[in-house]
Amino acid sequence: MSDNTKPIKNVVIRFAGDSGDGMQLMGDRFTATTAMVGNDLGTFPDYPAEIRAPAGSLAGVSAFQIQFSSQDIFTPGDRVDVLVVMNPAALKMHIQDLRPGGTLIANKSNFQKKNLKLAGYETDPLTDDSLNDFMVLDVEITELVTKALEDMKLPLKTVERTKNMFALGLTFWMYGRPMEPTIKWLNMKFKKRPELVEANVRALKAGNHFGDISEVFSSSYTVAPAPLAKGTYRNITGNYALGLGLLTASEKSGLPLFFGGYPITPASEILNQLSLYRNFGIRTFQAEDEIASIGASIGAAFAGSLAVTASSGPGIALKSEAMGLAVITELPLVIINIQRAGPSTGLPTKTEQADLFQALFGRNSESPIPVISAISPSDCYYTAYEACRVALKYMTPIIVLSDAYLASGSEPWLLPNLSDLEKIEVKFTESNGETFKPYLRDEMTLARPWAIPGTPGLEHRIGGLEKEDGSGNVSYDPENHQKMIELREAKVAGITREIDPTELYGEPIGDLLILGWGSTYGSIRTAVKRLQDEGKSVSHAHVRWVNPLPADLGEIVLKYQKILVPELNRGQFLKLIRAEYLVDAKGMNVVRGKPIRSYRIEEVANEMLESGR
Amino acid sequence: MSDNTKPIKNVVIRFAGDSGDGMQLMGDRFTATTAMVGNDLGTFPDYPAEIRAPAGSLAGVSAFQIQFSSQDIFTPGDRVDVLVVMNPAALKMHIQDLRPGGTLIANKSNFQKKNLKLAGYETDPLTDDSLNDFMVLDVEITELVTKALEDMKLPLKTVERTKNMFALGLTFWMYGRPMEPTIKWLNMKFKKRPELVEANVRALKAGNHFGDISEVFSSSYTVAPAPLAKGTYRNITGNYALGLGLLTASEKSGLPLFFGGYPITPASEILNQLSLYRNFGIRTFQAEDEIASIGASIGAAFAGSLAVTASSGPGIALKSEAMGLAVITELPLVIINIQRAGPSTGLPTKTEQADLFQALFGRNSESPIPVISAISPSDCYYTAYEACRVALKYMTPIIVLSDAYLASGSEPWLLPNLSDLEKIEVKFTESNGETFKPYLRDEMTLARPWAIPGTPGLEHRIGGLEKEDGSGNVSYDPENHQKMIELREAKVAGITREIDPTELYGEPIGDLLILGWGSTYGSIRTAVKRLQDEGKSVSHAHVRWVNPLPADLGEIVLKYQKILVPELNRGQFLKLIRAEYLVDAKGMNVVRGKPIRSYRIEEVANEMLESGR
Amino acid sequence: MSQERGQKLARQDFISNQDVRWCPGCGDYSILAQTQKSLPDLGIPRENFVFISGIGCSSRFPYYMNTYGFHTIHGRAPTLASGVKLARPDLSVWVVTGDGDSLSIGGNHFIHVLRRNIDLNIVLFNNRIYGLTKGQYSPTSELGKVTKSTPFGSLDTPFNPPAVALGAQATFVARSIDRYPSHLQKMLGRAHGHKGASFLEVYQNCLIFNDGAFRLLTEKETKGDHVLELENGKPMIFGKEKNKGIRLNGFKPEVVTLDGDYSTDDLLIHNETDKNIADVLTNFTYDSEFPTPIGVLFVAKMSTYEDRLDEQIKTAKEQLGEGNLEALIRGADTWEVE
Amino acid sequence: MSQERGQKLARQDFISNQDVRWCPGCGDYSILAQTQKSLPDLGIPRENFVFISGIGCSSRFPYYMNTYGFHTIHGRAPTLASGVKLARPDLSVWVVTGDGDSLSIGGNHFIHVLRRNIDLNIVLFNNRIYGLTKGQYSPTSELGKVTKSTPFGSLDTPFNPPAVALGAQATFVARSIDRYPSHLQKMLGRAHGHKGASFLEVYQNCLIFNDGAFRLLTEKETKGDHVLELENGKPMIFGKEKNKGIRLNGFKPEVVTLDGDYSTDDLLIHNETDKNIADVLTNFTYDSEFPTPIGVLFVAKMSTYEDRLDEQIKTAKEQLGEGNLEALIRGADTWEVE
Ligand SMILES: Cc1ncc(C[n+]2csc(CCOP(=O)(O)OP(=O)(O)O)c2C)c(N)n1
Ligand SMILES: Cc1ncc(C[n+]2csc(CCOP(=O)(O)OP(=O)(O)O)c2C)c(N)n1
Ligand code: SF4
Ligand code: SF4
Ligand SMILES: [Mg+2]
Ligand SMILES: [Mg+2]
Repeated sequence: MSDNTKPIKNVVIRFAGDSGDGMQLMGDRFTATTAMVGNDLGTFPDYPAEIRAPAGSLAGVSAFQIQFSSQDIFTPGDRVDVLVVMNPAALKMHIQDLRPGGTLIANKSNFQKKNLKLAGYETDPLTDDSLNDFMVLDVEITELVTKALEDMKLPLKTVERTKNMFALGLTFWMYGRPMEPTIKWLNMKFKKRPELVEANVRALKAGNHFGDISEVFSSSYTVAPAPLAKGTYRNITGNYALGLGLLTASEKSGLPLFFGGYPITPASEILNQLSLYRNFGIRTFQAEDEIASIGASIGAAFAGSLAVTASSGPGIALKSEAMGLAVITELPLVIINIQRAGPSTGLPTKTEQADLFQALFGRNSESPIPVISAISPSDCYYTAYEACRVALKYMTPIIVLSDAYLASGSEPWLLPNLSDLEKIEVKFTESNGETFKPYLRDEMTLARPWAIPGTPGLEHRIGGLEKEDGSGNVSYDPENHQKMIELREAKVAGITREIDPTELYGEPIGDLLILGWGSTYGSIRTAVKRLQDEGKSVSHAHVRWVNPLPADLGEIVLKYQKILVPELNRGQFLKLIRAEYLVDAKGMNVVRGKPIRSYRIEEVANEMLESGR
Repeated sequence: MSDNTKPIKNVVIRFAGDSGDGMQLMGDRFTATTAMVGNDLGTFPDYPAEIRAPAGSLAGVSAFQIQFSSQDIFTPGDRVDVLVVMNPAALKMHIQDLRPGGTLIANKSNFQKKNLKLAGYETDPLTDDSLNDFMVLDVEITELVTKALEDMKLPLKTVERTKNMFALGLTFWMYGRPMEPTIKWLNMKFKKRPELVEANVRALKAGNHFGDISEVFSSSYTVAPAPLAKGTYRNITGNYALGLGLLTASEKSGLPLFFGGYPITPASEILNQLSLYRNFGIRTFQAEDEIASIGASIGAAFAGSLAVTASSGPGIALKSEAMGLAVITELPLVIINIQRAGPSTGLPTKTEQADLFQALFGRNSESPIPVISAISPSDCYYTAYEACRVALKYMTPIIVLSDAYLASGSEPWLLPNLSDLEKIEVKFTESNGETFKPYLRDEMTLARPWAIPGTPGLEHRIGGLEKEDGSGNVSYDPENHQKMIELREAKVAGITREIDPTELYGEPIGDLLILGWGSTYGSIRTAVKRLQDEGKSVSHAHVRWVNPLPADLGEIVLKYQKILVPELNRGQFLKLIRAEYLVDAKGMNVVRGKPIRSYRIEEVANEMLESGR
Repeated sequence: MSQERGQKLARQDFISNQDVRWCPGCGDYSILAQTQKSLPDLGIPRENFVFISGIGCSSRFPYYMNTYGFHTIHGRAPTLASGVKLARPDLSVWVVTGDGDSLSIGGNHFIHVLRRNIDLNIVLFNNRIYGLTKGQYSPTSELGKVTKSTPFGSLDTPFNPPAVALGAQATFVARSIDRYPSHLQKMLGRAHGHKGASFLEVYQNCLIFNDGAFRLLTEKETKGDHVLELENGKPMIFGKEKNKGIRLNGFKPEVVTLDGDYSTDDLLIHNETDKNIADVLTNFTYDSEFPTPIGVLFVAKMSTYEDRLDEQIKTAKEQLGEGNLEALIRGADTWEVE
Repeated sequence: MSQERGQKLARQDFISNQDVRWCPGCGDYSILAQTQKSLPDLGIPRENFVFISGIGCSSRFPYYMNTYGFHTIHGRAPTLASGVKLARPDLSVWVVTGDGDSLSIGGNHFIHVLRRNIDLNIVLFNNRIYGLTKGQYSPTSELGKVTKSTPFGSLDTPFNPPAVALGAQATFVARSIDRYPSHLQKMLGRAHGHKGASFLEVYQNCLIFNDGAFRLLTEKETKGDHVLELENGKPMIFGKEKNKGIRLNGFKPEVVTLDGDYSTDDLLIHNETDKNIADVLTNFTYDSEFPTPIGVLFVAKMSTYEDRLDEQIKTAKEQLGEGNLEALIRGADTWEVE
């Protein structure tokens, strides 16, 4: 390793290559190592909708981005400092995100005619001066690994597959990262194939040495550990955290978890993950479709399970009729929507926050359901837990909103202390000898009793027809209908009492409030931090609960001259805020299938601050 | 007929009895006669969800209300002047709507112990003084018809079935209505069963004579013809008008009508009606479910039909995924929702306007669909026609909102002059030899071309994945996605150019604006008329288009001190108005499964006018 | 499962306090009565019964049963019932559904629940019409049926419910008729007794919208010649005078008269467990020249989904140990910040 | 229908300008190629072909065909195709679907479209896995299948697609294999030739998530003994050395060797129109001891839904006269206001 190293605060690297090039794996390894050296970090994979599009094609490009820092950070970053591309298609798809002056590392071996043509290049960009804005390092990676493994007599394909390790070794060198964890991991992964361990380790080291000996880099960099809170950390993605949150709620409530699912990107992983937990007694059920999966979940809830179903927008649409049934029967049910870009099938692997209105209003008639959103990958854990807790306490279906970005993005997570989590108390009703009234309510929460089949003396019938208050018998009485509609509404509105006071980042009075919900948290926080550093009077408020809204939000929004609501949709939360508080909030509405970029938020905020009113 | 008759402006009668008592038929006949004597009128049937609940039970009560007038009226009325009840259950269910001093006609023969008990009466209300507020006329109808038909030797059941004709004859007498039309109709209906004609005519006349000879009524009344516009009229219900509107659009556009349906109350009648029109070449298709019915309709639209699908709230929920497909493929499709009270199965035969948000937002992601609502039974005709016209002109799915009240309510309808209807021009694209671009747009409407299978040279593929602007090829490009989302939004927003300036009933500036949409039109208009008569500064604006909103609405709402938005939901339109125009409009939110009562609107309006600000 | 509390239950115990709201004379009344009569004999505590229905006249059924009940949404009863049974395999779960509910909108759930062989008892009230929506044709209505939505006659070939069920790998298929009370009770008992998904089709008369749909099977004069009551191990005899039978001619079934030419020995012997016989019997539809078979058409032994699931959980716990949440949350790669 | 414009079409005419995006080596490529090769022979102008699919790897198919196409939503292709065909019976409408698309979420539409006998050609790419969502088990995966969503093995008995189809009154049921190009072409032609709903199951290899699912049928060494190629009117012979056959023992099929004991004459003769033979053949699944039949399992003559609809419209016009809108709007009861 060169001893000419410079300290640096913050780096964004993106790896991009063919789906077959192992970019996700490379990203994972870089992330694991980065976490271990104590940086704060955020990651975001970006893969194509096709399983494995033809090699070298634009459609087949897969990418992984990581930001790491010696400071507290909130996103995988917007503008890329270092872009590693394994072929021309990857260059074509990603070069526009590399900041001027940024470093481009390209696998020159793959820039032959055929691949250039597949990517739509007429001339070789590595030689035609079109990349003058960047620091370009073109490396014959294929040749270099071939040489490194020459004596091993491995099949060509196997040799080719080690290219990502070479690139990884090179980036490790650039930031002074240790190779040992990766070597250890390779030994585990290929336990039964020592020749693959050997090949990959050699490639890794070759890349690392290449950094050292090549003249191109005048220096490597160090990114010091970030001042994170004390404790044990792991790196975690949003979907995985969500699964753990559900499992935790099951353990803490003592209720068996029933998960009714049907595969759909980007929610499938939750089904995949939970089905691994058979030894926890988890019952996952891959149903014939989304309707069956929510139907089975409602049935399981009726029977006394902690019932959960998950999907993405189009699948949630299919569940909407059954959600109404859960509303009127007032059963606890957690409905998770990992949002993706639409409309219709849309861009199934891309992110968006545009199912907010669907969550709030996507059912016939007045069907109030509480809606909670996760704000970061690790927050998915707490959001899932909180959703279970509230659903059980209030006897209500609840919707959890996450999205493709949170689902596969990752960040370091300070492991929770399970005993610190708020308790979940569940009591099934038992007979007191009197006629059972399934719609008598708890005075505070307005929850109805949970009386599960198998309990003697509580035999009763529920269903989708309007119920008489108290008895739960079918009722067509006009006044009763009005009353029940208001009761269901009041029950959900009462959940405000579960919501912590809104945290304000910045002064409680000021020129501009940037107000967000869900996954834009990191981008907004990054932007606001920078704006505040520049001395601007800007604050950030972020809600996790979209329904009900926090009780204090109405007062907060009135304290600022202007309000900006950035969202990955066309202004849905914005409309709520305007209707609720009659404030002339402005939207920033980005629907590019990608997380919102914090520098764009800065730009818009600055424009608003400058423009008179 | 007594010659002691008094003129009177306005009457509301309600007939109520067992489902088996023929109340709907009686209502129909009264309506037909009333129409022919030239009154303006409005009717509203109210029947139970059960097909035929046990005789005498509360659940089995069926009712029919009619308001008729020598003036222009807009609803079937709120407070009942004359209530005819055939049994105790009917009395129990409806007495609270009879105005103090109103007339109650009861079939005393049915007030025996058993029926009283079924209705939950401990003592006989006809004799226990509990009806002192009303003018009670108890008639032994069963005995009277038995006597009238004595010599015919008919089975008891047949005799019993003529009770409604007796009651009809009596009410005819009260308002000096002719019996001939009914006699003619009976002759037609029972062409092959002369003994039934005879029996019913006798019962009708017996009732009529009873009015004449009994001492109870000191006088009968006349309601003079209303000053309606010149022309030919018929009486029509909303659902039937809707069917005719669709058929008219098919004829005027020259496109074959394809209707994909699945039965559901209160939308089934549209399927039933259109399937009668085989000789018009109409293709109705009763699919296996709502998803299949919209799927088939989208297919038919792709193939060049005028495609329509209809359902009610729960069925619309099931269609929501496919609606997204219609949005992204930009095919013309008319989606009709005859709203009913919810949530879930709710009160399936009762009315509500609570699917507005479902119509606007009940899909994943940003899926803008124009929404038009019908404001009266006869307006359903024009609304259906307009929806077809706009869907075809803009190449877009469109949602038509009606509801259970409009569906089965009726009013006189001035027959349309077909040549006055706005033209529908449809042009299928043909090949010009160049590569066909299915997403090139018309500059004004932003509509894409309609290129139907079977056209040489236009072979192309569409689908649910995001499309490239112009070519329509699948595109994952972030900027293209943003652009397409904005284009789809702009296309729908552009439909404002099809909307007539908002008609204001009252002064354009004032203390209070009552703003409504859809089926509340009549109730609001009635209330506002009375308020204006009292000299109050109140105006009425009513929108048919909910998306987009009329371009002039923003200016209108600013001209009033206060705004009241009455709706049969918990404030959905209200929320839109508040978000859109930032005005502190107030809601009046009635969810009783019945039309809103105009006197309640008056009360709320007066409260608002009186309260300071 | 056995009766856990003292005294034996009676029919009365299964009658709920809700007024029954079917049309007077509807066939549903009999099915309700037979069910209420049968349940006490099953030896299961009342609180362990759950009746789950979709939407339709027939689907109002749970309201009238004094057990746990769920009147769900159109077509989806099998999904809710699956959830109940998978969560609580100890309960006796019944699905009550109509021909529209189960075979039109609910067709997919119907075939999937059969395929999975979840231990539910599915009772389909087949009146060959949509009752609750006032008389449109259903997927079991005969071709050319004139109804509210098909004034010129329907255009689709009907489903044959047992054929659909067998095509979907059903392990128990039976049929009965509303007007055959003791047969119906027997079949309800058989359905319950079968471990796995049981499918019982009950012909039911809707006297308002499709009166007499099964007249031939219920009227005194015709029923003898039109009903074939199956009994396992017995030859297939029917007829007013018990003088007709079913014989196989190669693959082809035919109706023969037991005169000189044919005797009982020539007749096909019913074997409930023979899939081929079941296939033959399903082709005897009400609209065909054959008598309509009632009784158990087919039954097969097969483990249930919920047992396989329980087994899998047990094995996982044995092999991996009871799940440890703390360890799982830690995962493999952690680091400390001091 | 016949070629309306001058020159005969060629395979090239059916290749669209879109890059094919399946995994290199996916069985879908062959099905695409065989389809593009078969269509020119059908004598239909290119603009009259419509390919409609759901969602899945297989459902990307229409993008690659230079015809009209519609890539719809998951499971719903049969519904859109029904709408197209009912609106325009002159078009040749094809449904392309996967095992998940058609038999999981789309199961209900699948059985209903078969029952109605709308003249569609349904080609089901059965790879016994969910490809596009990255490897969960499907309703055709074998019991105990280890996949992403069933790490301890799946718990459900699979559907047998031809059995489901026959249970739903299908009038044409056939099977082929991605790796049998000429057989596949022949079957595509037969499916097209059948007037009514045709169901063609094509075994397709997903080399990423379920590689070798049909290995026994496609590998040189094994395929002879494991594939039974059906030919109408011919005895059921198979085997590497063409020395095995299927014989019926009463109702029960058995595999026999054509040595001294049995000769060709003892074998079952395939008769496409015999429903009983079809029932027997559907029980020969890939997971059973029998060879897998490919070819046309069953075909029946039956009028189509759209023909019945057209007929009904024609009759209504004849009997009631062409509809008169003005008269209809007037109705029976009108009155004048002067
Ligand atoms: C999603 C949805 N679609 C349609 C309906 C309307 N609907 C209620 S019952 C029914 C059909 C009932 O027929 P069947 O299952 O045969 O029951 P039956 O009334 O004949 O007993 C329909 C279409 C509904 N309630 N929900
Ligand atoms: C409503 C909905 N649910 C789920 C999905 C996710 N999904 C896409 S394809 C697929 C399964 C595809 O399997 P199959 O039909 O066998 O096709 P293959 O990819 O194997 O060809 C699923 C579940 C979706 N797109 N839409
Ligand atoms: S409509 Fe028919 S099925 Fe429904 S309750 Fe009445 S008779 Fe029974
Ligand atoms: S995942 Fe499987 S089915 Fe899909 S394209 Fe790849 S090989 Fe084919
Ligand atoms: Mg039915
Ligand atoms: Mg598949």
